[in-house]
Amino acid sequence: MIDKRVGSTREAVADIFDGATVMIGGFGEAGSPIELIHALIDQGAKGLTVVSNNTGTGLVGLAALLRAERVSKVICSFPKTAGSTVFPDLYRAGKIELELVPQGTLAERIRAGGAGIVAFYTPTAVGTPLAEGKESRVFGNREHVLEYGIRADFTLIKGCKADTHGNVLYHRTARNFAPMMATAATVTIVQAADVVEAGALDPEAIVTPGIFVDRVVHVASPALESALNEAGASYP
Amino acid sequence: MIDKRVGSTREAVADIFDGATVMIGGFGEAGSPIELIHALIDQGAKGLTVVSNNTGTGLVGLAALLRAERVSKVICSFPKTAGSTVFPDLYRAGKIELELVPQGTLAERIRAGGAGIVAFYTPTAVGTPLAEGKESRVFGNREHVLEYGIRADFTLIKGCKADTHGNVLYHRTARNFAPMMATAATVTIVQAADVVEAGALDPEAIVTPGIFVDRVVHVASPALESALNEAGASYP
Amino acid sequence: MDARWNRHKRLAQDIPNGSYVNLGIGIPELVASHVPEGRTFIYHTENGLLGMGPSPAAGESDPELINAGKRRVTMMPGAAFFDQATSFAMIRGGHLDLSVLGALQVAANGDLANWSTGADDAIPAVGGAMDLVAGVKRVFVMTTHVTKEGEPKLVQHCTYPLTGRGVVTRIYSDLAVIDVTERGFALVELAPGIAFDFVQERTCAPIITNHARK
Amino acid sequence: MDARWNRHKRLAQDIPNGSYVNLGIGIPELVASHVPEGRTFIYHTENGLLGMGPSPAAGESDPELINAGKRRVTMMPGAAFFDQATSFAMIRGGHLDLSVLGALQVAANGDLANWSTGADDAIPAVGGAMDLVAGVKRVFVMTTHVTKEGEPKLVQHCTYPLTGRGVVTRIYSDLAVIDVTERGFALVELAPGIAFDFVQERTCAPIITNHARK
Repeated sequence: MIDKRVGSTREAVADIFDGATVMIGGFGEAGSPIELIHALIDQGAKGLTVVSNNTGTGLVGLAALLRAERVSKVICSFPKTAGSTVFPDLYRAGKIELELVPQGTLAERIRAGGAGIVAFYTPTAVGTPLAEGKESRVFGNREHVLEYGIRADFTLIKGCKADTHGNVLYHRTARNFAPMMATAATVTIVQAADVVEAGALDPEAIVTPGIFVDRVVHVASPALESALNEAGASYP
Repeated sequence: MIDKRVGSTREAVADIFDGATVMIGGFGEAGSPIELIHALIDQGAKGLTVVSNNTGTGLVGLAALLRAERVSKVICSFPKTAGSTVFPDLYRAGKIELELVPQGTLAERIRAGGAGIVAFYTPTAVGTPLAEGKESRVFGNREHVLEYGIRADFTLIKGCKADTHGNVLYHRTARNFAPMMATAATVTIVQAADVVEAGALDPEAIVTPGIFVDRVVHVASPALESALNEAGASYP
Repeated sequence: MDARWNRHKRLAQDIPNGSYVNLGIGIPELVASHVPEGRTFIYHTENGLLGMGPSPAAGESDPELINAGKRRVTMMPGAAFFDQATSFAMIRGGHLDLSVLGALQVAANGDLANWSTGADDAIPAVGGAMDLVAGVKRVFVMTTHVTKEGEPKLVQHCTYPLTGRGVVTRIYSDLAVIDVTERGFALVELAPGIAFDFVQERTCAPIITNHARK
Repeated sequence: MDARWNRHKRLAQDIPNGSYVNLGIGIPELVASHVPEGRTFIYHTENGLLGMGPSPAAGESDPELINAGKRRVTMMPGAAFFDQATSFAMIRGGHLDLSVLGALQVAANGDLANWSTGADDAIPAVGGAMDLVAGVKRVFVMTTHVTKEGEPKLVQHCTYPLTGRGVVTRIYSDLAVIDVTERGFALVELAPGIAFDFVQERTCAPIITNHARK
């Protein structure tokens, strides 16, 4: 009998430690695991390195985690979405470190980390400031840059449906980074609006197989960043 | 209006040229696109390099292509399945070249070829004869070997369902190498038992998005290697 | 300038039927409104959707069906969702036929700068731009010919940080269509009512006019 | 030798509940018949299935639902299908808890040879063995202690081509359970009725007996 369910978001994130590297799914608000992020704010871990495509908007979710000054570094491709003020303010104040990575390289580095590929050569970013200081090499007359796999201690992602074995489905463009992030952390934590018994999902259609998932927590009606921001919410 | 259907397997493989590199899906008989392979035998192209996990059994499908002496080289992880006699005979007679690649490295090299990753470092095969002559490098106290992406001129794969845009679903363990091979060839040709209009497949469940597929041919009742071999069939 | 000519429409005419196209955030997105009669383009959005459709009707939007600009979109019949590794495999692996991007500067050698002015207080943010220019078969730039301040955007050498080296195929400005060739900028077409000298004066590199095109 | 002791059953006892396990083709597959009461193991087969079940009932087999040995299998509730890149991401990325493999030779330093005798007329074939030993957290070897010809399989140095260097965690033979430690082979347990000297005589490297295990 395998059952990866945990009773609450609080329980799910209880062991995230100071200084941990945490991958957080989402592209904009699509796929952002807001309830897990809020539980992490409550939990109090600090000095985190966060790997996420964006840095959140308004004063909720990822932006709220940054605003609480729990994050010392972000690894990110696009930290200045419209409506994003928390990160820019912290960055200009020198209170947060940024490792800027092209979006596709970020995705591939996370995938590599999860797949046991220590490093790879990509043509992306050659000749740009983001390749400066990196090892490069010419293959077939074209220059490539060496990029390294990334791994994390924890991954927080949002599925639309999960089963007790940890198999996960996503909703539309909420999928984005979650399938790779699920593979690249020591502990992968999924919040899902619907949690079903093993056997209820079509084995042909599963996006993240359960082997990559450690904990599943039921969040019946996940909040959306845009709705919270329109309501003027801030967390905590 | 986009419609990638072609009228016959013959038409689908008509432009495969002498000396082409051809990826062929399948793990054992599961996913082997027998009708496309037979059409390729009829078509007559020779001097082919075939990338496929196995080398076929009996005297049909992939084994028949080898037996017709159209293949000068195979890139393969396991060329000696039970019931495989054609490849061993050709190999011992020095009539075919073999590049033996560990199965996971083969999968990753094909994926890399399709994803624009020119090369990557993997721990697989370090210290074995399959790493001899390859560049290696230590990352984090562990030795890794540099492996290169593979690309092909053509890919032949078998889906269970495809739509007119080239989106493909597979049947169970027939999926195996097909999704990567679809990405790694200049021309990807899919045979499918069921071909439907665009819009009939669930966008969340598509395994191979149509961008990777060039031609779809309807093969209503695909043959299985085991059934053909039990019937004592040989091709042509 | 002839109001009937617009660069989005002009660009759309250069896209073959059945092309897989990624339209950059903002101005390039308008190309989707000018698809020539009888052609179908399939739109890719790098956050994980092939077969993107137009903006949703009022009340039918889904906050988790968005494009790379984080605006809500729809999907067309034949659409597929996928993760970021797959999405950028499409881009980096050369599967997309065309990327249409905006520009801060384009150099005569095809260098593109479109992600950062390099200003001290700027928040650096790159998204998928560097992946697109490195991987997509053809990169079209859609831009005004000069900045709001009147500074030329087509230059001999980019002064802003690069997005990619030698990546731009063709430029569609409000004044002209210009190819990037081995000999530098080459005129393809002037907007109606625009004189060549007017364009050359607003371009910081020579534009050749006798380039044989295929 | 006590017929009630068998190495499959013994090995199965060492697998924690909920483990993700890849059983090599042939003899290792028999472990699945000896799962201890109250435990569930999830079986991975590298050709693309997690949650593999036993052989199908007569008349219910699917030629495209097979395992890595190309034999027809079934699937359990919670199963998932995936492609080869994902399957080997599970393996290489360290997501599987255990791989059980056969062996031609195991050396005292954990080197494993199990894919080729290196004979001149052999058809080389490796499959996923090198990936499994490189990536899976623990590698158990299940083997007869000696070959049919009586040659020891546990040796000081492998003479056959290697599958991987220093990869074997523990060996389950018909005579004993033996760990691979920094000090070489270390006895964990003798099969009932088997004397230590009997095992040592059939092993081409010293077996220590005082190794403290966790």
